[in-house]
This record gives sequence, structure tokens and C-alpha cells, in this order.
Amino acid sequence: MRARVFVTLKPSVFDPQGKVIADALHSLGYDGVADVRQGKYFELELSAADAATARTLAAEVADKVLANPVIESYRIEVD
Amino acid sequence: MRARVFVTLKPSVFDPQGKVIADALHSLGYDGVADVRQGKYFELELSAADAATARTLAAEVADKVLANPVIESYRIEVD
Amino acid sequence: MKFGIVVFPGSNCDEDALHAARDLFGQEADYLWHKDTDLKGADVLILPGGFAHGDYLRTGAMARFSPIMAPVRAFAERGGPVLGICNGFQILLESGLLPGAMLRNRSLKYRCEHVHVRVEQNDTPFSSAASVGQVLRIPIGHGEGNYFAPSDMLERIETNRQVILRYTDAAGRLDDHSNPNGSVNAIAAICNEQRNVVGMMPHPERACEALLGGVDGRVIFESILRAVERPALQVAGRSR
Amino acid sequence: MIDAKVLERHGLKADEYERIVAFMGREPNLTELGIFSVMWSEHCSYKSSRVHLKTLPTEGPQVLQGPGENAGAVDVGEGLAAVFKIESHNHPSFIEPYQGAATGVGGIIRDIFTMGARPIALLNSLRFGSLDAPGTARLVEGVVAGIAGYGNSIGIPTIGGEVVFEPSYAGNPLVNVFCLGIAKASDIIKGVASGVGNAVYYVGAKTGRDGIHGATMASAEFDEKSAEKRPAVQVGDPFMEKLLLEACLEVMQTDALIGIQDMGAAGLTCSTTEMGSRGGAGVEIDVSLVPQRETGMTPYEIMLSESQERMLLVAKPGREAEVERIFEKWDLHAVKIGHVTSDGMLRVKENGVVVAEIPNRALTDEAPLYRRPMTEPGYLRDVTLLDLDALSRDGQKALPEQNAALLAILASPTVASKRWVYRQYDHMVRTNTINLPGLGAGVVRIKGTDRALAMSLDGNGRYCYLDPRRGAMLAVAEAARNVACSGALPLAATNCLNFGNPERPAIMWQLAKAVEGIGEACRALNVPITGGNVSLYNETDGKAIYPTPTIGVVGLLEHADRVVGRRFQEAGDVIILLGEGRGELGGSEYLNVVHGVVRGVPPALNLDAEHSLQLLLVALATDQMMRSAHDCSDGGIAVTLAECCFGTNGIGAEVSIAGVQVGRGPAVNVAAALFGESASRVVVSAVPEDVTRVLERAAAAGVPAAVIGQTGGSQLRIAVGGAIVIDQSVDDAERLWSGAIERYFVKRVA
Ligand SMILES: Nc1ncnc2c1ncn2[C@@H]1O[C@H](COP(=O)(O)OP(=O)(O)O)[C@@H](O)[C@H]1O
Ligand SMILES: [Mg+2]
Repeated sequence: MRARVFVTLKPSVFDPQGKVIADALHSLGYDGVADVRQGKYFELELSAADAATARTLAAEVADKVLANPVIESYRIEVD
Repeated sequence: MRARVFVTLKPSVFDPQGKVIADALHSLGYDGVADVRQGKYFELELSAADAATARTLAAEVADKVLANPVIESYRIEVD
Repeated sequence: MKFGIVVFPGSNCDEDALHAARDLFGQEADYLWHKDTDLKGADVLILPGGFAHGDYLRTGAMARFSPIMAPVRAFAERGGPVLGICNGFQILLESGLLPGAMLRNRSLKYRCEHVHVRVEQNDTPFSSAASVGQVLRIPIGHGEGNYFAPSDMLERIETNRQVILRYTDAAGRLDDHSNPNGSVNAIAAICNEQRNVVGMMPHPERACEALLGGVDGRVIFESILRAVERPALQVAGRSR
Repeated sequence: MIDAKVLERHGLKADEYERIVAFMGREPNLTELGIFSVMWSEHCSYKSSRVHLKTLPTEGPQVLQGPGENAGAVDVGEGLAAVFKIESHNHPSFIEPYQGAATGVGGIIRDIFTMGARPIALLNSLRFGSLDAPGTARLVEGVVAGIAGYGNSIGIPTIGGEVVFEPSYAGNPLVNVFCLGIAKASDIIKGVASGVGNAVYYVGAKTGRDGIHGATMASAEFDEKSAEKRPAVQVGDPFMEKLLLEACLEVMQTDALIGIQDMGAAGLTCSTTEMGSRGGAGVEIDVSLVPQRETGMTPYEIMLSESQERMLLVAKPGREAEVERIFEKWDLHAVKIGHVTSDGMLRVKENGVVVAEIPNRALTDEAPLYRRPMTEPGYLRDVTLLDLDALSRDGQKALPEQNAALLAILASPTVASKRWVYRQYDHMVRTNTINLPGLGAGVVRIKGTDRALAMSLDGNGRYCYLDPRRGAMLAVAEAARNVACSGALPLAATNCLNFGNPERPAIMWQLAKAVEGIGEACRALNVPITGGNVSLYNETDGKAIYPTPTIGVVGLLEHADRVVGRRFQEAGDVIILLGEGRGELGGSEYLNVVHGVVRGVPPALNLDAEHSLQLLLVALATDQMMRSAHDCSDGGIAVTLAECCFGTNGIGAEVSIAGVQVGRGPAVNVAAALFGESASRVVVSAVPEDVTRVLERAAAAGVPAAVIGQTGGSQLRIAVGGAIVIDQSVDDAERLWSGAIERYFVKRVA
């Protein structure tokens, strides 16, 4: 079973990477891009019986390891 | 309008980060996690008339800046 | 006194810390392997710089799970002096022994160069030999030293006088240009509320010999010697 | 099944295939063909260059290990050896700048610790197209980040190097990386397999499909089809390498090993073959035992994979458990994949079934060896002609004013400060670096001794384009001179030969002449060649790069604390010029930057004079008579003087140098005096009390020496033949010089 975990900086946290990319895009003339935020994306191969167990496992792993609660929040998708 | 861009290493490309994370999870006892692949995740704020234009713009930006075509591929979602 | 230098897989300033403590300051010093579970009777702990576990995922993110971290935590809670340098600082943040988190440098580039830092507080075991306002010239070498704390946390840190070093110019003036990584409030080093655990991005062990271009880092080690000789300082009276 | 197309994909020529069939006495299967293709590739076999490399001087009392092993080694006293080598990663870096450069660093580091040495310093020599050209900045950014990403993480300081920007490298950048390590001379380990039945171990990263045909790719020209070769990209894992480094050095302490070798180009194939042939033995492995990252890998893929961070080692009988235990400590699993045999064969099995069987000799000694035809390139007849008076005459244009010319050169990316580059490298880790980047040669002290090692990489493609032989000699001279300027006695050299397609007689001629020049200079300057690397086919769409030999020289300082840097120390010091300027402008930075001309013959080089100069520099440093020393290279004495003032918080200088007569126009003669690049010159500063002694020493050494001025003030003032022609604020000039590269990178994605 596969879970996808999206880790993003909390809105209140300045995102240096997103900022540099946005600047670069503007200097390239992409003014249509108002803002960029960069996050991390994880694909987890899980040996779980059902989606629910998979989600719980993914959430535990995200809480404990993949995200830093001080600056980041995460979202999980299971399929 | 918002576009989400997922950048992942091509399947054949070695992902040292994913490997180390997986190893760490195993040493923490999460044997249910068979494999981990790490990628990048971008949220783009776009001033685009409609979803189609937004997607085109996002794709162009992904090609030019967000993804490294040599080792990475990407997926786009627009909402 | 005895230094314990914690070695994680990927640490790379462990030898430098040992060299400073043992060869330059004539102290007993020993490595503590991350799989160890006892501190070999160390009086002071240094978590050295490097790229523990490759700094993959997040700097310091995986080191905090190493077996050694349990006794390190206990040691810190007993008031034992713990210094995290660079990656060691990041590990202390990730393991919650210090408040806040690190972001990529705002330039997104690794930066290795001498910078100036101003001593803000000297009632910690790692700054007691310095005077408040003193400006030190010490090298940095990091790609993720952009210190961040949410506003409420930051306020607590400032009111508790937990900021130990700030990036300034050579004259000790704060200016954005002298901030090498974008750290909030130009923070280069902080301590915990008990003031016995300190994390700093600059590398004092790289500034202990004239031959290497500067000796301003010595004051950090001299502070440790004092602190441990006179334990009174260790629990640092005025902290509330 | 093996038709012309298959051969072409394997970079094998028809006659080479016939050779294979003749040797095997049968048609090889595809796995065997793949093995031959990588072992017979230019990269692994040196088939075009070997006959010339053989002429290089490789011996001397200081040499502990010459060419042939994973790296060379020299005696640096107190029972210690300096182990060093240079390696190119040009093609991979062009295809994927970050990973290409990173894996290049990873590879050269493995070459060093494979010898049992602890790596303590990295250098890199980079060549790119013009920074103004589209795409260059992005390439530079990727390469520099890749070098930094790997070196910083593993904790080896990058203490020096060079960066050059020339249109000729636009389609084919050069990334040459150098690593130096320290070992107990008695503990040096070799890459041999011996002792029939001894276990052959595999340790490190798992094997994937990455880098397959990297070695053959490094031996083929670029063209629009290069894109197809992209799956070859390898990803570096510096963390894995750090574990390997520590674990291997720990294992080597136990003397439980017979031999060890890293898997670099041609991976498992090259390491098994070379270890076998060095030990006069054979190696038999079973690929099904090789740890694999991907499923369904064929023996062909496993044998040719160039996955990074892998080592092959042979353990002494009865010591296997000990070896395994040490690797386990570092969470590495040493896997027995085969054993040493007596039959001199490389035998590859899959689940016990033989899938390839080739005599080592066929892959090594019997590999093709070419004396390729050479002819002097026609372009030389024209480009060596230089009429200096034409510079000002044609179009009646007057020469630019000299101050403007100086600023233009200082702001040209090749001469400008490389701070933007080396600031991204951790150059202080290990707390040994006593000459930081920007101060000339890189210098690291050796802890536990009073000693230090100085090292410098230098090369000048433009000189070599105009005269490969002399250009190569000048490169050796400059590298050794930079080392001597720091006070270190040059001990030995390594070299990386970056050239075009050797199947073109003109290119082959350039290579041969360059090797001749290297050999002659190394003999005269007493720096034997202990190893190196050859990178050919550096062409894009048939256009070759400038012939570019990169020379690395390593020197020894007996007293680390007497190291000398390039910067002036204090106002009031006396400035002395060692050597003589002859106003040679051929191939100079001045002609290139100010006039857009690449013409003439490079400066003359008297090797005996150069050697005396270098020995004098070492003596002056040892007796602490010079406070700074900086050689005159790109941009001549004017640029050298400016660089001596930079980084001193604005210490200026008042200097007066002799005029020269190279043309009719007075302006040209002044320019030649200021910017001419005559070799064997060093600008030294000394306290007034020492000046007489310095001059006496120079006279005794037969080195021309003259007091040319004094440090002080905030201006750089240079008079030629009595008339002041340069009058510059040091601060302004330094601002321009420091920011010249940086400005190309603001607002760029990292
Ligand atoms: N790629 C690089 N990496 C690290 N340091 C570099 C690099 N390129 C140049 N430097 C440093 O910048 C300084 C100037 O380089 P260069 O102009 O080539 O010196 P020189 O003219 O004495 O040969 C030297 O100290 C060199 O080590
Ligand atoms: Mg140079």
C-alpha cells in the first residue's frame, strides 16, 4: 500500500527556498507566479492491511520523523 | 489560482535520502514501512484566468526551474 | 575535568573538538559513540559539527534517535553542561533540548567564512569567561543556520535572556548585512531555560590557534574550564 | 547477435573486436563484450596516451608510490606519506552538473583512502565557457554546489583550486578534482588480490543500473545524441562514503586485509580485473551475491554498473569475521561475493553458472595500445603571429588608458576573486588549514608534527593552444611556484590531461607535445609525476577544447608556522621583485580581455632560473625573511601587485618598475611592462631591516632581484620607466575584483 506525505512549512514560517525560486521566476519574466512555497514530498511503501491502518502508520511516522512540528505541518494521502 | 507540483526522482535514479530515512524508520521499529522515496513539493500561487492556463504555466515553470529533467520527473495538480 | 565528544555517523568536527579540548586546553577528552549508552564520566558534553546521518531529511533530524541521546538528555536535565556546535546545535533543536528550528540559509548556499558575533549573556558555562558586548571573530560553516522560532517562543527566549550570541559587524553593531544566514534577531547561539545547554552555529574549535587565523574561540573553552572548576556557575544563578 | 550496431554502442572498433575474438578464440557473449568495452575504453586503458605517459619522470628518493596504483605517494618525513591524485569528471558534470561534480569528488576521495590514507584536503580545477553566455552561470552553480555538497558533508576541507572562463569550454566544461591524504608510510595498502581461496568482499552502496557505460561515455565525443546517454547519471551519497571512509580506515588498522580497491569507472569489472592482475591472480565472483538496489538486473548490468560508494576487498584467511565486525559497527555489511583463484581469469558466475570468463591479461596488458598519427595543427602558423603595434594602429584606435585596462582585467571572471566559489566550500574543517583559499597555494598543517603541506592546481589552456609544449611547462612551473611562494619545497606532481579527440592527428600532436613539456619541466624542477588522469574526446560537435593539462604540485613546509601568504602585511614594508619582466604579451590575459585577441607565443621559460627562484623562495621563507610572496601570472605584475593589496583592509603600494621595448608605440610598451606575463617572477615583501639580506640571498642564488617600492597609503601607484601610469584606489579596485563573479549569480535558483 502507498501513502503520500506532504510536509510544508507553516504559513507563519519564512520559506527561503520558495522566496529564491519566486524571485528567480520573476527575473525570468514569470510574473504570473505570485508566490511559491516549497515543501517535501514522501512516498511510503507500506505493508498495511487496509487504508485506515496505512494512514495511522503514515501519520505516526510523519509526527515522529518526517515533519518538525515547530515549523512544519503535513498532509497525508493514501491509495 | 493554485497549482501543486510534485517533483520526484525518476524510478531508476538512486535516492540516498529516502534510503537513510527508511533505515532510520526500521531501526525505530517501523518495519511496516517497506520503502521511502523523497521528493520535492511546490505550491504555486498563480494569477491565471483558468485551470488550463494555470497548468500550462506551472508545467513551463516546472520544466525550467523546479525540476531537473535529467534525474527528476514531475506531476501537476491544479485547483 | 573530562570532555565527552558525541560522535554520530556523519559527524565530522569530532576530531577538531577533541583536538581543542585535549591538545590545546590539556583536558581529558573521549569520544562517545552514538550507540553508547553511558557518558564515560564526562563532566561536559560537546555535540560537534558535521552532517549526522548525512543531514538527510532535516539537519539533526535522525541523530536525536541515537541511543546516546537518552543519557545526554538526563545529563542535561541534571544541569550538566552541554554544547552543541553547528550540526550539534541542530541536533539539540531537533531533540527539543533547545527551542526553535533551523531553516536553509536565506542565500540557499553553504557559507564558510569568519563572521563577527557579539556576546549577549555570560551567565552560561560556555560564555562565562567572555564579557557582555564583547565581539568575537569566529568561523561559520553551514548551509542551514537560519535560526527560527515562532513569535511567542521567540519572545520567551528573549525575555529569558537565552540568546547568547548575535551576528554583528566588527564593531558589534547589528545590521542585516552582517547576518550570514537570515537568522531571526540575528541569533547565532542560544541556551535553554536552565542555561546549561548551549547551541551555537559558529565553530569556536576552529578559532583557538593563531596559526589558523584567530583565537577568539578560546573564550568558549575557557568558560567551560571555569564553569566546571566552579560548579556554582554551572546552574547559573540568575536564571528564572 | 554482435553486429556493427552493437559494437558501436559499446564504443568498440571493428578491428578491436577482431582482436577480442582472436584472443578469446571464440565470439564473446554480450556480458563479455560489455566487460571488454569498458576495460578497453580510453578511460580505463589509456590506449591513446600510454605510450606518451611512459616518458614522464616518475622516480625520486621522495617517491614512495608512482603511477599504477590508485594514487601516488611521497615521503613527507617523520614516517609519514602524502597520498594524492587528480581525477577528471568532465563529461558527467556536463550532463548533470551537481551530481557529476559531486561523484567526481567522491571518486577521488575513495582513490585516496583506498591506499590507507586519511584524506585531509581537496582542490578543484574548473573550466567553463564565458560567464556571459547563456547557461554558463547555471552550470557553474551546479558544479560548485556539487563539489561543496559532497566535500562539506564528508568533512574534508576544499582548500584551493582554480576557475577559468573561456569560450572554448562552452560545450565541454572541465571539472578536475584533487585529493590529498596522509598515511603512515609503512601502512600504505595496495589494490591487489592474492592468495588462492581468499575471500573477496563487496561493501558499500547497493548496485543499481546507474552509470552503466560511464567509462565508455567518458571516451566519446558529445553530440546532440548525448542526451540518450542520460540514464547513465549517478547520484552521490556522501553519507555512505563517510561511513565507508571511517570503516575502511578502521579495518586497515588491523592488517586483516590483503588488498582493497574502490569501484570507480567500470565498477565491479575494473576492480576485480585490476586487483587480480596486480596480484598475478584471478578473481571469481557470483553476481547473484552482489547487493542489488533494483530488481531483475542482468550480469551485464551488474558488472558494468557505476553505482557510487562501493569497495572491493580481499581479506586474509581467518580474519573475515573481524573485517565483517568492523563494517557492522558502521552499519555497513561486507558481503563475500567470491574468492581469489590461481588461473589469472576474471570469472563471473550467476547462481553458480559461468556467464563470463576472460583472462585478466586480455583486459589489461593485452588492451589495445595506439601510436596514433600526429601532425602539427595548421592553425598555429597564423595564431602565433602577433604584431603588437597593430593593436593600436588598426582603426587608428588608441590603446585604452592603463588604469582602465587594469580594472578590466581585475573584473574579468578568470582573474577576479573566487570568493563566491570557495565560500561555498568548507575549507576549515579538520582545523588544519593555515593558508585559506584566496591566499595562494592551499596549505594544511600535519597535526602531531611541525610540518605542513602546500598544494596548488594550475593550468593555462590558452598558452597550450598557442604552444602545448611550452604551455604545459609553464603550468608545471606555476603550480610549483605557487607552492614555493608559500614557503614549501615542491616534492612531486600529479596531472590531468584534458584534450580533444585523439583520433585527430592535430589533437594527438597537442597531447604529445604537452606531455613532453610536463616531463621536461618536472625533471628540471625535481617534481616527479606520481600519477594522474587522462580525459580525451573533450569535444562538442567536432569542436575541441583548448588543450588543457592541469598540474597539481605538492610541497612540504618543515615549519608550519613559517607559512607565507600572498597579501602584504603592513605599511612600510619593502616590495621586491624576484625575476625579470620582458614584457611578453603573447597569449596574455591583457590581450584576451582588453583586445579580444588570442595570439602570439606564450612567455619563455628558463627552467634552471625557475628552479633557482623556487629554492630561493623556500630559503627566504625558512629564514622568515619574507612577509608575503605572490607569483606573477594572469595579468602580469600589475594584477599581482593589486592582489597583494587586496584583503589587507586597503594597504596600498608605491611601485616603480623598468620599462620594456616590445613595439613602436609607447603605450604598448607600458602595457607590456604592466601586464606582460613573463614567467619566473614573484613579488615579495619584507621588513626594511631584511632587504639587504634578501638581495644578498637572491644574488647568491643567481636570481635577479630589485627593490621596486614600498607598501603604504590607500592607492596602488605604479610607475613605468619613471612615469606614473597606474594610480588606483585599492578599495575601489578591490570592490570591483571581489564582486565581479558574484554579480552573475544574484537572483538565481540554487
Ligand atoms: N575552484 C576553487 N576552489 C577553491 N579555491 C579556489 C578555486 N579557484 C580559485 N581558488 C582560490 O582563489 C585563489 C586565486 O586563484 P588563482 O587566481 O588561480 O591563484 P594564482 O593566480 O595564484 O594561481 C587561490 O588561492 C585559489 O586557491
Ligand atoms: Mg592560477
